[in-house]
Amino acid sequence: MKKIINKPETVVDEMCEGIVSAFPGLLQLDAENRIISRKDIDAAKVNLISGGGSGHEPSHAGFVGTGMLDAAVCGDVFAAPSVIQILEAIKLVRSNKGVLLVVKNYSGDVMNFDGAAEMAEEDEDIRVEKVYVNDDVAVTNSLYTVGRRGVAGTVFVHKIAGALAEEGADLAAVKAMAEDVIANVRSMGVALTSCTVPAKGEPTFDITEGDMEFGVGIHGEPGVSREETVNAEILAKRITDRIIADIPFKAGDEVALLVNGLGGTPAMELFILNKEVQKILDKAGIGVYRTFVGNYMTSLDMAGASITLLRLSGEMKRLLDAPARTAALTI
Amino acid sequence: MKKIINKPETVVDEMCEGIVSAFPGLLQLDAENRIISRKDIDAAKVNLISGGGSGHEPSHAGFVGTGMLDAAVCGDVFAAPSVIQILEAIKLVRSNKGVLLVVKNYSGDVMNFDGAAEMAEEDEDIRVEKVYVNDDVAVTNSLYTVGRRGVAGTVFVHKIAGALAEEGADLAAVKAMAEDVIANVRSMGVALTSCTVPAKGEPTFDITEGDMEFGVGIHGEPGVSREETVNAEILAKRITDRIIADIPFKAGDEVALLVNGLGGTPAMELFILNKEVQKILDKAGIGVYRTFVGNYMTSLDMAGASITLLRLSGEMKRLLDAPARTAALTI
Amino acid sequence: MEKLKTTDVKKILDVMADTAIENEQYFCKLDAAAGDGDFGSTLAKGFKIIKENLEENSKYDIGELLKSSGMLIMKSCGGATGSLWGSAFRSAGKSAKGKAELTAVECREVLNDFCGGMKKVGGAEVGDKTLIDALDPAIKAMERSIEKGVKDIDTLLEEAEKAAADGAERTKEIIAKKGRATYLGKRSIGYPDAGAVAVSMMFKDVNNKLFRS
Amino acid sequence: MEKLKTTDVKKILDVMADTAIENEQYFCKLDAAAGDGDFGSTLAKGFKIIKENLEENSKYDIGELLKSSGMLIMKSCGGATGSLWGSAFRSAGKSAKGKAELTAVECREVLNDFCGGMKKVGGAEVGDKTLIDALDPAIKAMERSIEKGVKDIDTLLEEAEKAAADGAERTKEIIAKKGRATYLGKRSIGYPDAGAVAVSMMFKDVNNKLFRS
Ligand SMILES: Nc1ncnc2c1ncn2[C@@H]1O[C@H](COP(=O)(O)OP(=O)(O)O)[C@@H](O)[C@H]1O
Ligand SMILES: Nc1ncnc2c1ncn2[C@@H]1O[C@H](COP(=O)(O)OP(=O)(O)O)[C@@H](O)[C@H]1O
Ligand SMILES: [Mg+2]
Ligand SMILES: [Mg+2]
Ligand SMILES: [Mg+2]
Ligand SMILES: [Mg+2]
Repeated sequence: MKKIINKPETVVDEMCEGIVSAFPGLLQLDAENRIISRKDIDAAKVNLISGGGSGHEPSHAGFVGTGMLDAAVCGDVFAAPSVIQILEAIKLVRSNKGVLLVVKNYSGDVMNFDGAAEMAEEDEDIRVEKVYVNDDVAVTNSLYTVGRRGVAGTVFVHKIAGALAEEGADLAAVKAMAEDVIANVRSMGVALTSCTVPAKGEPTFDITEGDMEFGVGIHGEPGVSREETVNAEILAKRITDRIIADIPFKAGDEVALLVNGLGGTPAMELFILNKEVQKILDKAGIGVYRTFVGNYMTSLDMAGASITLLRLSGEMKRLLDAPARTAALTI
Repeated sequence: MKKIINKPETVVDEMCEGIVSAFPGLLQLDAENRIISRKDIDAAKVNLISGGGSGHEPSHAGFVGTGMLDAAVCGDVFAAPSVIQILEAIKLVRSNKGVLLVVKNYSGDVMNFDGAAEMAEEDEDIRVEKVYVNDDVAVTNSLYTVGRRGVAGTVFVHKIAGALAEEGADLAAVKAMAEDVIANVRSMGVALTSCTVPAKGEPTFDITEGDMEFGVGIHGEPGVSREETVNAEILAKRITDRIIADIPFKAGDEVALLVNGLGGTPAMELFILNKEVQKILDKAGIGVYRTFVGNYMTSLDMAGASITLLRLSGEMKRLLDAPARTAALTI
Repeated sequence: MEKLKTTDVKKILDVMADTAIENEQYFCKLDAAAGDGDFGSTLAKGFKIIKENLEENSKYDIGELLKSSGMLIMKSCGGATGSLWGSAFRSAGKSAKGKAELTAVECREVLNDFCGGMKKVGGAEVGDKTLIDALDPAIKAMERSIEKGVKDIDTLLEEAEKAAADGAERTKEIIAKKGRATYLGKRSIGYPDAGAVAVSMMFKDVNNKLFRS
Repeated sequence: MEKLKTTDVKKILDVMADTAIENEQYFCKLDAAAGDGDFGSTLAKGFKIIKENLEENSKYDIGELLKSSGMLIMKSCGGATGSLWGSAFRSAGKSAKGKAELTAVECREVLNDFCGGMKKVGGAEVGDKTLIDALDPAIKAMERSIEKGVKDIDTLLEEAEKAAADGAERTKEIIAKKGRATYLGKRSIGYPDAGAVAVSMMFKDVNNKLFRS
């Protein structure tokens, strides 16, 4: 394992410090509960909290700031934060208008966010709503009872619901918008290498030079199939076709596109992948309203990428373009 | 080699397309000469051109836009662009106020940019000035006759000189500001792994699990020494001390800090490194005015990082904070 | 043994903690095969804190002891594990509220509520390839023994251990329907569930170190 | 051979191109040892285009042929190589301006101006661990032969080849003072300079394929 860290046990705490010390004017840290929040918490607007396991940086702390999240709660690497951590975050950003939790749909995350929401409502009398992001089209097995998992599409929920909250909308409206985004966003990823969890010290899965994990998650869990590596054009086609078929996206739709790096893949490759995706969408008559290319939802040092499409309404376009001032995204 | 590409021969052309197609409102492409430029070229201001070998993305095309560069010229992977490419870029952004070339100090880059500047002045009658960025403190060998090389500090030149040009300053003033930044910026990097040049298909250098290349360049050229890997704290200390000693930076100085990833290192590690650097600067009484953490000047998929410090004047602070709208940096 | 005193429960928790701590890497490896490889770390983290707490708080009754263990897990552990085991311990704590000792029957009840706490939060049933596949059969086995008139806890736990081991072994053959292994679909076949193995090993270690000597 | 005609120069360029193209990977590897590993690719890219151009343009004299080769390199190749070889060919083109054939003496002059073009742009001298270390001694060797009265180009090139090979070999032992290998300091010792090896191999291949049969 080659990592710039001090020791595996403290990576999350030190990373939290590192994020906040880079943006001292914007962010503050509750170190005990690993909560990174806006310095200027506004109790007069709906406040958004997200979080989950660490290792997905810049998600979610990188999206805390004006027009996106109000707080991010950081779990251990790939493990949802605890009920108590989340509860403390809810208390921290409590607002007269209520709090919205943006949860990626994984058992661990759902259980802990639900538990915290329950306690916040019962014990603290805070209005809390939750949305569960489930944009990954990879897994379609019918045996599968917990629903799709949440991946890079989550960032669009932060951006669009966050912008609406910033404008002063009420909790019901912000939640409805978040759910609208969730209903219209789809993603899928591919890994060329495994990530290495610091505590484990070696790759989560073995993979040979000629293979890739297709439909991989963001926690180093293997994908839905192991396939031979293909070139960027074929890869883009395989992923994008699957995403397009899912909603389905249709000719005439306008979308936001996110070509997301999983941590170890450099910008050059993401831009090449973007070129291929744009070609496919163009051919399908799907208009790209705005494109994002970069590391938004990573899986530690994994080489690989995911593609996300969000079908946009007019209102969503407006909110996507609204100002945002965060560590990882400024608009 | 595991890369999301089509074929090694076309990576740069396809990447250029991929960048411009992601930002169609902001950027335009001269595909033949691999020039990425602002769509709204303004012949009434000093225009800035940078460029160099590809493989350093988002440098330099990612910094083309309002308040930074006006054009970026993309060479092959790790090879400076040709004289003719650069000449075409100069002609493209020609301006009444003149053109400034921001060149990283490498033999190949210097020769080609110089050659192009000469031709532009002689054959095209365009006023051209050049600055050579040489921020890397790694190599101090006295035998070394070509001067330091230019690395991540180049981004600060783009930002600060670009902001001044955007305000309408004249060529002499913009060049003087760029040189002022160059005189006050210092960097150094470390690699945990080699990068893999697509055309070569295998790592440029071999390196074992326990070793790192200290003082590495951004082209996969080996560093000044091979050392045992150390933890983030010691690594930060070793690099930062060397940078501080160089100008030297002193207690009371205010700096901009860039903790730069080399391509394969995820944000988590960069933030941990940042935490350590901040501690060291704090102890040395050096104030950090603004921090940047992320992939700004990469070396393909190399795992590793560099640290850059820029000693700021009041004017530089103002220009650093001035608006910028580019693919990779928005302020 | 016919009854468990508070000190016995403490010893049991201590052995469970050792199982979790000593097998951290092993449990991670099992989770990595079909999940994300962090189960061992989270479990060890929680039980380390429980273990520390055991020494500090000697005045608790069994109910408080279990409840406070649940609170500690809920605070320090995230992931599915934090929620599941936190809820389990808190349910068990409610079940043993105010008690300074447990009969064999009460022992099964507490364990049943422990399992109930997990089911409530996680919604898993037998066959979903989770730790329920080890825990539920173990409790059923205890129940059958009690119905046969068994009163000593040693025998009960002996039966529980066997059933848990069988249950854990059987998770190899099924497709996950809860937890991260779900996303693998059929690819989860062939690997046992990490949580079920951990439960089974805890029964074994408790018996070996506390009851079988 | 006492004179080189335009067609001979074309053949020489063609062989040089083959050397560059066939050894792309090898030259990259040499550059990787102390530089950044792209020398082979850039050189091959440039010479591929020169080679294509050879077929297309049959009406050039030697000067135009060399100059247009330089322009092609300058347009298509970047890196140190694009600038150095572009400048070299353009200087050589000036030197051979208007000529349809070259004597042995003119041949050395053209090569000397080729080398001068590189020196002008790159500023390197013998001992800096660059291709000058192969090229300069080769030209000196030709000069010595001419002083001794040698008139045939075969012998001249024979001497040049030997001197270039020795020069390239000697680059192993010196620390780079120009080019990317500079940054390695003492670590550049032990590896020959990629550019010098390429020059030396070009002499050898030209002799083997065109003069030594
Ligand atoms: N919904 C559930 N109900 C019961 N047990 C579960 C559930 N989901 C997961 N588990 C158990 O938890 C174990 C994984 O725990 P952990 O690694 O902490 O989860 P995650 O990494 O998904 O957050 C699994 O091996 C399984 O035994
Ligand atoms: N200033 C110089 N003068 C002469 N030759 C040089 C100079 N710099 C580099 N070279 C030669 O060029 C070769 C490297 O070329 P190339 O790989 O294209 O350069 P880079 O990658 O640095 O742009 C070296 O092996 C050396 O022979
Ligand atoms: Mg987990
Ligand atoms: Mg190069
Ligand atoms: Mg897990
Ligand atoms: Mg080179």
